Amino acid sequence: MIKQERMKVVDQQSIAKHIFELTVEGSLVDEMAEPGQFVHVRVADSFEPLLRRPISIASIDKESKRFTMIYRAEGRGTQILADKRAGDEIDVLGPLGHGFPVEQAEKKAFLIGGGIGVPPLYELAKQLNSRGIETVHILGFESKQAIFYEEKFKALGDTHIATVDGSHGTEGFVTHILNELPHDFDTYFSCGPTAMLEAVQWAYPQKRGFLSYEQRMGCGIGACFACVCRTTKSETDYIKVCSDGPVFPAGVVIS
Amino acid sequence: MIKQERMKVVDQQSIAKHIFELTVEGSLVDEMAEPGQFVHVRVADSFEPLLRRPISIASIDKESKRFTMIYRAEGRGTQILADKRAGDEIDVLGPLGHGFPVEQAEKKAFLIGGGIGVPPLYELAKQLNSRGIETVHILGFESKQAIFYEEKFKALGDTHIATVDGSHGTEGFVTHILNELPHDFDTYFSCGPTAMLEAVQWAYPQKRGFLSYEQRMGCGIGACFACVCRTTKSETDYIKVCSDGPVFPAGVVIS
Amino acid sequence: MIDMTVKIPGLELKNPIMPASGCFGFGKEYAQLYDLSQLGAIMIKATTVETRLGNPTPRVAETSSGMLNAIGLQNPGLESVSNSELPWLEQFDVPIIANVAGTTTEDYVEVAREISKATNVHALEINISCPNVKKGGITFGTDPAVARELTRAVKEVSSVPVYIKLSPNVTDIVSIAKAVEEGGADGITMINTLLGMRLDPKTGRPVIANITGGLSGPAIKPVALRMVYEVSKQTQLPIIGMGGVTDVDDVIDFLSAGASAVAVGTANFVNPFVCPEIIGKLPERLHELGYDSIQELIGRSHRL
Amino acid sequence: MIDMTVKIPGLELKNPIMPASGCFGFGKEYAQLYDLSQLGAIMIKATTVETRLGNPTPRVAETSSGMLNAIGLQNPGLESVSNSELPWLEQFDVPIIANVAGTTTEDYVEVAREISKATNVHALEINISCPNVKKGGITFGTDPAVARELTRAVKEVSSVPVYIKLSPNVTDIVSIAKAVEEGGADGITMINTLLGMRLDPKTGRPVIANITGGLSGPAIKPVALRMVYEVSKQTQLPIIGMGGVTDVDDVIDFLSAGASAVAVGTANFVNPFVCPEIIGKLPERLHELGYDSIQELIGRSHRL
Ligand SMILES: Cc1cc2nc3c(=O)[nH]c(=O)nc-3n(C[C@H](O)[C@H](O)[C@H](O)COP(=O)(O)OP(=O)(O)OC[C@H]3O[C@@H](n4cnc5c(N)ncnc54)[C@H](O)[C@@H]3O)c2cc1C
Ligand SMILES: Cc1cc2nc3c(=O)[nH]c(=O)nc-3n(C[C@H](O)[C@H](O)[C@H](O)COP(=O)(O)OP(=O)(O)OC[C@H]3O[C@@H](n4cnc5c(N)ncnc54)[C@H](O)[C@@H]3O)c2cc1C
Ligand SMILES: Cc1cc2nc3c(=O)[nH]c(=O)nc-3n(C[C@H](O)[C@H](O)[C@H](O)COP(=O)(O)O)c2cc1C
Ligand SMILES: Cc1cc2nc3c(=O)[nH]c(=O)nc-3n(C[C@H](O)[C@H](O)[C@H](O)COP(=O)(O)O)c2cc1C
Ligand code: FES
Ligand code: FES
Repeated sequence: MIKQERMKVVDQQSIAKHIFELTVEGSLVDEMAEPGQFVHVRVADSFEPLLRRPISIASIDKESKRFTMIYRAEGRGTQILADKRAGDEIDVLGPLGHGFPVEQAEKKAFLIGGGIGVPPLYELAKQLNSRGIETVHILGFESKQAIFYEEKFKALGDTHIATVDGSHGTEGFVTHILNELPHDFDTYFSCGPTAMLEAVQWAYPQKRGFLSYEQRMGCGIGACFACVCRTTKSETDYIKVCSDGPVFPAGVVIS
Repeated sequence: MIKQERMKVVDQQSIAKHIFELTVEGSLVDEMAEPGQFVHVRVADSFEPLLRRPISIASIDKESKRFTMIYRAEGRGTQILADKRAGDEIDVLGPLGHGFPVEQAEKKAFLIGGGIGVPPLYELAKQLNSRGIETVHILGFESKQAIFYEEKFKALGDTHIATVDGSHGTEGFVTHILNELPHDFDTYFSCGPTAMLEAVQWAYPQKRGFLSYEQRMGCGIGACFACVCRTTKSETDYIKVCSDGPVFPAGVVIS
Repeated sequence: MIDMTVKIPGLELKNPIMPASGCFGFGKEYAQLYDLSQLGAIMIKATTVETRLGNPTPRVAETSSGMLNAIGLQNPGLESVSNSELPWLEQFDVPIIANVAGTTTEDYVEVAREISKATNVHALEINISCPNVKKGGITFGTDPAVARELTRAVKEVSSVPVYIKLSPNVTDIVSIAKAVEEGGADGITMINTLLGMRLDPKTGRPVIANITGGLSGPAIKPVALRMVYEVSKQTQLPIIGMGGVTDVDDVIDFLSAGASAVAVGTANFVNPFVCPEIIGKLPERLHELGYDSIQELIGRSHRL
Repeated sequence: MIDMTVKIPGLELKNPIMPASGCFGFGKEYAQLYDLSQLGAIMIKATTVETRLGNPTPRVAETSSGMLNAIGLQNPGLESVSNSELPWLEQFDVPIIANVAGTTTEDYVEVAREISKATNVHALEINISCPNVKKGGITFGTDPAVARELTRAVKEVSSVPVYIKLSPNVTDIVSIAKAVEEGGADGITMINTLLGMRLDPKTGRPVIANITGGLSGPAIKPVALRMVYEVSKQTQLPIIGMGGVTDVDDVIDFLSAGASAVAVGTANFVNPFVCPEIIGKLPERLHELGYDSIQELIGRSHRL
């Protein structure tokens, strides 16, 4: 069920250039299930900034009723978020949307992420591993300074890193790595910039894949029609990223 | 000279019902001179709330480069101000306006204040006392819970308190006390609600008096014409409370 | 006991609070969060004759204390609204105000005729003011004569009272209000969004794909309040006021200015529970202010 | 080196930044804070034939990300401005844009004729859009024909180029812009404030003594930007843009939308150093964006 809760900030860390890891606690965590779902965060009690910010759930700890978000503090709202300290409260609406269908993977899955699309793949990797699925992580970042969670992913499976400037791992995009890897997986899951999602679908036309999309949002729950995309189904068909997604099977969304 | 400075919060205390005492530090204090001057405070870096809040200088400590404001946290801006803690910074513009002319008092002065008009009288009392002027303080508050600085004023001279609900001191308004006191002073200084200023002028038509006025402000420095009052001088004469005042001789301002 | 009820043409409201059109879909999403029967009414998303896909994305952008939207009247079309959305809403004890949009008078007439037959539709809100459609919409709301004729045409076919939703993007909103009054409108809803724009300073490109969008939220409240005040002073029509309402005191302001009821739009996105929260706080706030009923408060600013 | 200069009729600006009329008095107060010669220009407070006392107080009220004002054109009158304020400003190396207001065409003509003779007045800004005066002012700005004739009359007597300041409280701002273009205007300044209102929820009374006031500040920026974009697309006149500018990226936005220079109003109250701060930041920001001059940036949103 979707809840709105003033959650307690437990920890906030700067983990890479402009990247923060924020852990909060509250009973809303009881409602969380699928990796790839997101929350809609109100960063201040003021109406400036007005809108909530959609942030993916990066990892869930049901026992301690905590979950973690990883975000880039770039614009006005996320910068305010980055000022929160342990003990502060933030207003969280969630969990929202439909996440990655972990039950679709059979033996081995590719998890392909770019930049701030990487965070939801971490909870996904954890859940897949606990189901006995082997995960391979192909992660793209701007530069060495922007990389986060490399060790954490490595602990869960093979991890390949690409950086645009070549300062760490393969130089270029995740697709450069994909070209080198055997297609020995049954399912892929991907989250990142739209161009990356396009490239990944292009690379594996025969595979079962699931992609997480981004759109500017208003309500975050399906009521305002801000976040729609057309689909391949028909001329008049469309989906809402916030409530029908953000995760969709490959080949469905026209982005 | 008027300066704009991000000043450091040294201390914030709740000293009466909804009343806070805020001490800040910075080199802007070097510019402060007259009691009755005020500062224009920006309570947040956001543009919501947009405008600065005018707050009187309640006491000045040149040596430690600190000054104190006493304010009622009632509306949106002052409530945000009340959340500031030692170590935070606030944006202060000041000192602004013209204060009480301490040199006009000869031997004995009445200081008559109401509610949040009381704070500037404290620095005034200190300065008058240090010039060897005897000060009598007649202070009005809503109720016992709203009283502040009673002991501090007592330490500087005779102090009479009125409360509207009679929960402490004389029941009623400061004018009830004034009616009982001998007119054995040469100069009075007053700050408080407009109705009180009117009543005080009415009570002492023959005395030299100086009154501090309030008006809604835009710029706080004399440029926007938000805070004008007409004067008794002519049909077309007017003053600006922020830059010509807030303190004016009795009989000048039409409020 | 504080009397929270409001009676205006077609609507016996248990309280004066309702979500504004386009900010609440057809109720399904918010029904996951709370019981919609608490609401005074629901203004559903604009309905057009045909299914509409609306504008390309991005469709929303944030501004200081506000947001721009250019959804472009996306909706499943008259048939689907009549056969599926409205029947679904019947499970709640809440009157529906159907928002009607179109490109031609015939469009409006067709939607109004059909949708007003639904049992739970107690009033129509004729959206002559949507800034996000290229044809029709906007001119209907800016020319008094055109607005009057459209009102007449819709009144002729509607089975329920007709409220006209005014655009704030006009020189003289009172003249439009008077025109729709002449045309036979039963009430007015106001205001729709102000036409605005945001650019990306990095690229110079408009953030909204449609270039311009409608500005809503707290930023526009002063304009909305002024217009409600003017129109309520100069016409006899009941007004459902809106524009930047986020809390109970905003509702007090709109009622004081002359609105009989108040709609909440953008604030639903910030706090999805805003409508029931305001409804919960209203009786106590009225009591504090010394009023026993909503009715007493309506238009008090004109009586001072 | 980034070329910060802008050349528009009558004005050779060292940079495109100037304080907006009414938010900077006649410069004296801000001159205590910094050297006014840094500014691109100064738009001084509206000047009328006679001394004006303006409206009763309260004259300002805060709103979400904005403020309302109803100063009401208070100013010392033409004689005093000509004999005392303008000569005092001569000590600074900065062109003055004199804001001209009035109630009748004759008023405008008289002020324009006289004030345009001052050596440091390089342009006039004809305020046909002040929402806070009861007669005259507002209608001049809302009727294209009236605006055109006023422009003609003022052009005839002015010794310097004439900019007309447009009101945003109109259905079709482009039609007004085109009308003043026909009337011979040398440029446009826009926007003035949006008409708004605030009530005290405790009492239901308007906070502003004048009941309504003009809304300014960040809240109105989306509306201002949209209007500048539209007018710059449909007329040839240079535009000095304004409305909610608070930082360097706001300036970038207005230039991108088609303004040749940018005025800063309300933000001076929030940060009295805002103009020199923006001027300081502009060259670096231009450099970051890959531009060598202000000129290149102007209107880039239309060229995408
Ligand atoms: C389903 C979903 C999950 C996301 N998960 C993450 C995550 O885990 N970590 C992370 O860093 N980012 C994530 N994002 C992107 C994140 O929402 C934006 O980076 C953030 O909203 C930008 O806010 P701001 O205050 O920094 O920027 P501003 O420029 O102040 O934002 C202005 C407005 O634009 C919206 N906006 C700006 N950029 C984006 C964007 N890329 N996507 C959607 N809206 C945007 C904001 O929400 C806001 O409404 C996610 C987006 C979506 C849709
Ligand atoms: C020269 C001067 C000195 C002052 N000194 C003090 C002081 O020492 N201590 C103190 O508690 N108060 C003082 N005040 C009053 C103080 O400025 C207001 O209480 C405060 O601005 C209210 O802000 P808010 O955020 O609580 O209210 P809001 O309702 O959020 O204020 C909205 C707007 O109205 C203005 N406003 C509201 N009330 C007043 C008022 N009474 N006077 C002027 N503007 C107002 C605010 O500045 C703001 O622009 C002084 C006022 C003036 C003019
Ligand atoms: C995302 C969005 C969609 C809207 N869609 C409609 C609509 O379909 N029909 C309509 O009449 N008004 C529509 N509006 C306008 C609102 O109903 C309301 O008039 C306006 O937003 C002002 O109120 P607010 O400030 O409370 O949002 C929409 C507003 C928003 C923000
Ligand atoms: C207090 C105040 C006084 C103003 N006085 C005038 C004026 O005398 N003449 C005029 O043309 N505009 C006047 N304006 C309008 C501004 O020049 C400007 O057009 C408007 O405020 C929008 O810009 P901003 O959002 O940067 O303030 C005034 C604005 C304010 C806030
Ligand atoms: S954000 Fe409102 S429908 Fe998706
Ligand atoms: S507040 Fe601007 S002149 Fe006094």
